[in-house]
Amino acid sequence: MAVVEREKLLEVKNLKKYFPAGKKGVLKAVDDVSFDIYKGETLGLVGESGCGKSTTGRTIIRLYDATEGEVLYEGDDVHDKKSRSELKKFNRKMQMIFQDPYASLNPRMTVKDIIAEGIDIHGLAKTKKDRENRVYELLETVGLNKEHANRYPHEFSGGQRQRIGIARALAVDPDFIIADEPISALDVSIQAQVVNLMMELQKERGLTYLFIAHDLSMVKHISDRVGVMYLGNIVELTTSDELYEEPLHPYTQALLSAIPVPDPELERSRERIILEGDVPSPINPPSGCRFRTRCPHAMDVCAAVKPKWQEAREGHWVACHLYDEEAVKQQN
Amino acid sequence: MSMSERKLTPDLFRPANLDSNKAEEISKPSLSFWQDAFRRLKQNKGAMLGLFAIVFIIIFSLIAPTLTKYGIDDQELMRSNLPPKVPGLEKIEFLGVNGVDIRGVNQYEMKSVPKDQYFWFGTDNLGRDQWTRVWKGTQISLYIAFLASAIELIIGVAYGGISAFYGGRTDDVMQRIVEILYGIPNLVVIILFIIILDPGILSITLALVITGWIGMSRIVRAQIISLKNREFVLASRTLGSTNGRLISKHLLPNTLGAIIVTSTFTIPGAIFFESFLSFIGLGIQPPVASLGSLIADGFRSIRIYPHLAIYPASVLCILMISFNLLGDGLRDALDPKMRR
Amino acid sequence: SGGDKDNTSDSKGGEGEKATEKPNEPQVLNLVDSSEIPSMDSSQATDAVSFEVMNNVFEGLYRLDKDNQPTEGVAASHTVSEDGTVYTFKLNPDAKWSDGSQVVAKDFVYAWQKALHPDTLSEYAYIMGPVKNANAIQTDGDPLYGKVDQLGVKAVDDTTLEVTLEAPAPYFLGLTGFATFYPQKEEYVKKQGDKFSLEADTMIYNGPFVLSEWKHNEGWQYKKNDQYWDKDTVKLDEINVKIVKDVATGVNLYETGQVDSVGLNSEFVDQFEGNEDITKRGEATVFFLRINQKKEELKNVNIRKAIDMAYDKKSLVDVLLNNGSTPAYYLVPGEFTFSPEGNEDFRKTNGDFGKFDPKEAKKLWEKGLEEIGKKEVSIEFLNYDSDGAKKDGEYIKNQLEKNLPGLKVSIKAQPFKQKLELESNGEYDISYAGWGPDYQDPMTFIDMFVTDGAHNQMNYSNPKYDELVNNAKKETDVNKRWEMMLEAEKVLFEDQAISPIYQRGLTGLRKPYVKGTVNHLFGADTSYKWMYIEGKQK
Amino acid sequence: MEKLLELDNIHVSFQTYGGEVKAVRGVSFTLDKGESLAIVGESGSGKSVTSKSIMRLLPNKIGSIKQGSIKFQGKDLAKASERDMEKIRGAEISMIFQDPMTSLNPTMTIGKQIMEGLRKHQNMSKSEAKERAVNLLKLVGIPNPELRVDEYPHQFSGGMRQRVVIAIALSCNPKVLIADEPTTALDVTIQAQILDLMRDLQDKTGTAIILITHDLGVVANLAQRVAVMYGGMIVETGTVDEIFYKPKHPYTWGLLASMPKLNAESKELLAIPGTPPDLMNPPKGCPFAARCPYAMEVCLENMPEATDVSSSHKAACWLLDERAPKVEPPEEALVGGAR
Amino acid sequence: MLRYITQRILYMLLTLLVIATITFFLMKLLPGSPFNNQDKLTETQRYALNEKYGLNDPVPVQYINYITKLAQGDLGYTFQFDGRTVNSLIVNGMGPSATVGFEALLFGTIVGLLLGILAALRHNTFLDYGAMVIAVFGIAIPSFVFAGLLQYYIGVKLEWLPVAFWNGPEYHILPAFSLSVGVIATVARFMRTEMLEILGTDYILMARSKGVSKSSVIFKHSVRNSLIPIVTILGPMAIGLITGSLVIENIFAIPGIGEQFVKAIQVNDYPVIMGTTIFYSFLIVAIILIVDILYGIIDPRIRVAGGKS
Ligand SMILES: Nc1ncnc2c1ncn2[C@@H]1O[C@H](COP(=O)(O)OP(=O)(O)OP(=O)(O)O)[C@@H](O)[C@H]1O
Ligand SMILES: Nc1ncnc2c1ncn2[C@@H]1O[C@H](COP(=O)(O)OP(=O)(O)OP(=O)(O)O)[C@@H](O)[C@H]1O
Ligand SMILES: [Mg+2]
Ligand SMILES: [Mg+2]
Repeated sequence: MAVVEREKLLEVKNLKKYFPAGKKGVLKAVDDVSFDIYKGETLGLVGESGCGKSTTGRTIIRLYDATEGEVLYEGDDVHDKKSRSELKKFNRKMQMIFQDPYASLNPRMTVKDIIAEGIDIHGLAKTKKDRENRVYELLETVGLNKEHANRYPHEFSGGQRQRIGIARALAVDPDFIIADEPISALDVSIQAQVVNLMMELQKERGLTYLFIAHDLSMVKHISDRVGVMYLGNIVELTTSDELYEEPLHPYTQALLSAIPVPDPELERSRERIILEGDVPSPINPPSGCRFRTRCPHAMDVCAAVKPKWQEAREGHWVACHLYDEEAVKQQN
Repeated sequence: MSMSERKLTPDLFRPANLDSNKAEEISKPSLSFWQDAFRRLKQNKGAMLGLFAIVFIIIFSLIAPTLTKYGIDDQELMRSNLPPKVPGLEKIEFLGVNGVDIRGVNQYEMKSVPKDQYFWFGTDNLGRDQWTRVWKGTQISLYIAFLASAIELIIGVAYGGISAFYGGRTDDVMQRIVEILYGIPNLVVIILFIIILDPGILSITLALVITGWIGMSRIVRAQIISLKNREFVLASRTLGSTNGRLISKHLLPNTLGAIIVTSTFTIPGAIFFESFLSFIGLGIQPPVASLGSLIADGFRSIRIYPHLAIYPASVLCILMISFNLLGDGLRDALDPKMRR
Repeated sequence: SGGDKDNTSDSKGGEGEKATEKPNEPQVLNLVDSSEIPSMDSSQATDAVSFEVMNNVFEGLYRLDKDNQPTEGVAASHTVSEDGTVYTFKLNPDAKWSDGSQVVAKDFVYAWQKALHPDTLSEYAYIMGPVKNANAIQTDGDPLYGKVDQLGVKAVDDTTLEVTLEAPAPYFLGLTGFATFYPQKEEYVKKQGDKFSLEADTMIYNGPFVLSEWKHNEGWQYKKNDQYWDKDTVKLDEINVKIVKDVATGVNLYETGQVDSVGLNSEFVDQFEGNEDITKRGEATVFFLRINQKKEELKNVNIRKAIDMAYDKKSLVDVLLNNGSTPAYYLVPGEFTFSPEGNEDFRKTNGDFGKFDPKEAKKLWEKGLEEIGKKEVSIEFLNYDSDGAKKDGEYIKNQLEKNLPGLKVSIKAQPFKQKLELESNGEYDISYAGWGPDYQDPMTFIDMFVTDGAHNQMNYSNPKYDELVNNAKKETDVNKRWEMMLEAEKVLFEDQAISPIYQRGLTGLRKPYVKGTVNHLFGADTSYKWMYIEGKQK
Repeated sequence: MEKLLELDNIHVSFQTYGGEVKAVRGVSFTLDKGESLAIVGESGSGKSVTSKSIMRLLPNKIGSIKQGSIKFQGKDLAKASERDMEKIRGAEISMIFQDPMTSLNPTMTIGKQIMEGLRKHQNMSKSEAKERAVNLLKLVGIPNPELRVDEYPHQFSGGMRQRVVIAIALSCNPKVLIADEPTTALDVTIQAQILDLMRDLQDKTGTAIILITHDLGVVANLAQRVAVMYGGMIVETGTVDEIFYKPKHPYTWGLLASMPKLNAESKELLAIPGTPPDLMNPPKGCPFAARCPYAMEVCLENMPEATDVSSSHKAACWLLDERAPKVEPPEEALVGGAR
Repeated sequence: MLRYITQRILYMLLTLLVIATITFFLMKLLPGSPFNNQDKLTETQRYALNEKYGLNDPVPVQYINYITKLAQGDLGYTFQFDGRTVNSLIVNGMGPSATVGFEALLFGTIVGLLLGILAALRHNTFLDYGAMVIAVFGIAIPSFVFAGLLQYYIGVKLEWLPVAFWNGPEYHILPAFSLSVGVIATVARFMRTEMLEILGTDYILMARSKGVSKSSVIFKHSVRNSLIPIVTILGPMAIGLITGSLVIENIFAIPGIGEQFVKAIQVNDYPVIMGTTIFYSFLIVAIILIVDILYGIIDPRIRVAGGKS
């Protein structure tokens, strides 16, 4: 894969997002994260609950103001945007799909008004008729029909609602969509509907996705590259095939082995790496490498030094002392 | 095999022509949140009864005073303290509306009231028609209650909304203020306030509002805080919504249920409190009367002229019960927890 | 409250005389009162409740008997100088404080001086006015201000007290039964310091009873005083008084037999109509409308007269008050003072000044309006905020507006003290007011409205009236004085300075076994000294 | 094998303000001693309702077992008295719920909550019960159990709470453990811990498990037999291998096909179009017919009956009828491709 | 926890200071003066009296004086009763008021809880409706009406209980009961809603699946958890009972503080009005603090954090 030639759409550089927590404490939800997203690709982001996936996504789209670091969209820093019109322009380029299909649609609005919200805000329709037609088009695009336009969200099933959420995002013709666990609240048989739709849309419109999930198999299915997050850090980032075949970081390895596969035979024979304990609190994260408290290969250096974010192989980034020759040497 | 199978003809085993769109069809009629809530409300017999009683009392309090020829302050000491007498029903003894008082004396005869004069709820000690006064009093009580809850609504919603929406420092400061206000006994504040302003409809209303909005503001604040980070609000923000749009399209409509329910409970609270103020002599000033002042007045002579307290007290009770029933029903119908 | 049911027309008298030996049943009386005792310091007290309690546990030189005449108290006798200004009292050596010590002349000197001393100035100090220099001593800026030793009172020896008056005052003897004139034992008062008179056991008594228990805000209990010089007359052993503010509660207690006497308001009077326990008695308190001549329209005498004539006082009294009050068309109450010669009621001599006559009222009103060149007048009616007064106000407003076309009355009801404040600032047009006597003489009413007088808060002024009052005060001839007072009242009503409403009466319930009730027209309401229980146990 | 639990034609309905919800419509299955049976299916297909019916924990007055029997060791639980059920619950049959965050009483210490069942069913004294509670905590791998028995649920992490719930369920050595989505609310790494633990414990105690889940991966990991539910009915049952490798029902195919496989290359997932049936007005015929790509006219009108595929494998589908055209499962539904 | 409480107490003092200030200046706005008894005072006398109570000083000086005294716990002298301190009035009146209030609260809460629990357990049955009808009536009937009826029927007609006064335990029953009606109604309704909610939670299902008996489920699991929100409404209700009992005190001739307060307002007894207000505020703030602490005791989840969010 000729990664180098591809055009960067989004660069995230040393992004940090801290939340105030109780008296004087800070919760380091995202702590120094850097990665790029190329035009037209899907970047998957996985990790356990609370590791900062959503926060990363929301900070990128400026729902949260970054504590530190920058997010460059086509070279412009998103967090610099000051004027309303600049912000508005940016809002059209980047959109988001949310996790909970029940909570992400305003129960007091009709589907038509929900989908047309972006059209209204950005004045994309000249007339009422025009607005209506665009809504119908979008409904058809996501596999619903126009009779649904005047209904209320609670009349729809989860999958249908998620499609409405996608239509809402598509209404402003974005180039880049952040999908924050768009399928984890859905039934297995429905998940495929949404994933297929998303992939189809990508093909048709050349969309770029940041796809957040904790279900590694689905992420692998849809993503070109996958980043693995642990407690506010990205620990590994590479193409999905490579990640699956040759995971480098012990956490990725454990994560992969923990995912149950719908294949009894395989399950019976699989060697599992069972991690001890739970994810530590992001308020007082462990020093050095944050994974060291659960890592089967933890060394002394892991507690002392934070591992570097380095390209262990071409296009395969990892933050682990095991792949840092100096550190390993030191250890020995 | 089984019986049913025999009836199956092989031609049934052809692939069925299923319209792929059919699966997405929704057969039920479309219902907005409010329609749905109303449907739920309609199922609640108590709430409907309450609603009906409230509407009835409101309308009746407007019509009723016009049904007699007596004004609210038409005094005539010659006919003071007459028991109720209703044309037609006076013949039926046990109804107690035949002009005979509790001592068994026909006061109408004794005070030689003209034969054609009927006082449906009797008269008070100034000889004023109690029927007119009760219904006018109902108007006043309702007026106070609605006014109080309207003002409370405005202040409470604005305060809670601003506090929650802006959050952070603003919220901190505003909540500290609320805590201090909460520490002042509201009965005391209200009484002091009324003394300073002179008792009267307006000062009673203002007094009720002074501390009354705190509850509303807390509820609105809690609602807005939880809504503020709901995904549909975030979605709207990513689309570039202004704060105004967020508030008017997303936050307020979703808070409305809680607001309505709270109001339904403040209205009876205000009516009740006004009657309490009347009882300690700080209520509505005569000759205007409210249900509360009528009860307070009538209660003093309940043993000899029970009609003076019983009628306004009954209207008050019915109102209170109705608002409570309606409030309960609305809460069930509008509570998002009951949905899904 | 209370009265004598057998003598409803003539509220004096009782049947105490013959029952001298103690009846052999428990002599316990149970009563209610409407308020806590505000003060038990005789030189500080200002209110009816305090006066009543003190009247029964303390005693002045004289006390009022059942005919409201002075009878021996601490003083056994007295002499008056020829010019009527020097009184020499001989004290009864048996008069004792409850600690056993004798009540001596200097106890009076101490108490009277205390009431006038700037540091302990009594709110009722003006009542000492007749005593020489009393007014000067309490007036800031006067050369005598604060010099209490200049007061006209002297302890000649333990049992002789000499009092000098400014001018002859025929009513002075009666005044000595008033609380402010009670004695206080300096030694004891000083010993108790701050705590004096705050609790039942921080005071000593010299009256027929002692306070054996005083639970603040709940009630108090009297016990017979064993040290009292006239203890043989006193028959009650114990009186329990509880504070009950709600009339209905009082009635309920009465019905269950827990109290022996209770006052009624009009609603309950109806209820107990025909009940044999009901008692009615008249009082010397008159209620009237002040008409404030600060207001341009009210300066017109026809308008004032029209107002007085335009409302039906009789109906108000009969239907609304319904408590034995009588409509008043005068200032000095009936059955209160009698002419020095012929013993004729002041009231009877002067008669009524006015009547209810809506037609005449309307005529006068229209005439008045014409004179001031107005078609409409709106006035503010300042009222008390008590339930009864509110009702009366509503009625008067209604009547006035009905009978005087073009008149608009707005009622402003205020708590007692606020109302008084507004009144003294002249911030009202008409106001509902009442006046009770401080001593048994018409002057206590007549001198109220002199120009710039403290109680003339309605900007009334008539030189003729002022002159009559001033002359009467100086006049030594009691008959002339009487005439002047009669004349002054007439002038007042020619001007229609006020619009009298009614003379208050009280209605209550009293158990038939309570005998010997003695009520007074001023100062303390009731004396328990002569009361007893008879026939409760049968 | 010895039959422990036998459900026969269970129907469960709920009375709601909109009408009667027929949540379970004729479910039958058996559970043998020491066996683990997985129930999979769409959300709302009646999995939880079935399990709650076994425990007789349906909401009072609203939900009721309309017909059918639930034989547990010969006794019909559907007709047992509440008193009898109290003796069976926790002692003979116990249950684990989906969400460890909400299934522990927040105001009671962990220890007390474990001890409750012990004291009731095994008449233990306080100290005995506490000792056992500590042991149980140790068994499910809670560090420092002596200290942690006296802590409250909020002081535990999600994974630990789920372990506590398991400890409670196992405290009285029940014969049947019903686990209703025991890991859905947990992260994969924690899920792995819990699944490991459950398998371990089953080996040790020989408890029969009914595992309810919609995650086929979990099923493959833990179950011996599988029942697939759809629209309030069991559409297919069989051993794990039969269900995963030789599925017969189109819904099972769809389910398997819509799961992305880590090792497969296929680019598009096979989605099942449409939405599950409305249980207020369930279709007359096969509940899946409306979404089934192979639906025949017979499917719309007639309810298919469970047909034996093998001695252990049954499916309710008209495609198994000899008159039906032969169809092969789609390629995507074949687990492991080659097999 | 200790730090938390100290902090809260400091905060409480600040609140009280603000309240004292507000009341003080409100008082200055009131028309009228305490000294114009029957109008018989002369100007000089009035001046002398004002001087005696420090009312001739400029307002800021009066304010400083007042606050300084207040800091020492001295609320000044009442104008109504000669030589008596506001402190003694409050101490005197507080006893009966607090006693009736507390008894009403206790009785009301217990009965309310029982009714609420019963209604929830017998949800949608006759019992449920019956309990709720009682509750609604309890809210709908003004307490003074109720008190008057009780006094007449139970006290006068049946003579079962004393009509009025404050002597022994039997004298507490009617007033406490009249006051508790509102409490019963409110608590019952809250409890019912809460119980219904709690009974539907997973942990109740979990408890039942352990085979825990019905009564255990109710009393060990549901009631305690339902109590948490009840505690929050009990705070304000306790305040309401103490401050709001003036009517009841009046009717039953109880020497309480509420009645004194109303009287003080009518006669411009500023020190008593202020003193009582500040005292009430103190109670409220203290009760809020107690509620928060109680909250922590009942609900271990906030025990560590201290205070609710
Ligand atoms: N608005 C917020 N305020 C305070 N803390 C927050 C906020 N949002 C998230 N956090 C905290 O930041 C951390 C990361 O949260 P985030 O939602 O990004 O995790 P996630 O990886 O998306 O988890 P999940 O899979 O559960 O969605 C968590 O500990 C969370 O509690
Ligand atoms: N208390 C209830 N009242 C009304 N309907 C109910 C109730 N409980 C369950 N249902 C209905 O019964 C049906 C089956 O529900 P059930 O909980 O068994 O589904 P499930 O298979 O467990 O789904 P999930 O995977 O979402 O847990 C659903 O349609 C549901 O709406
Ligand atoms: Mg997230
Ligand atoms: Mg379920």
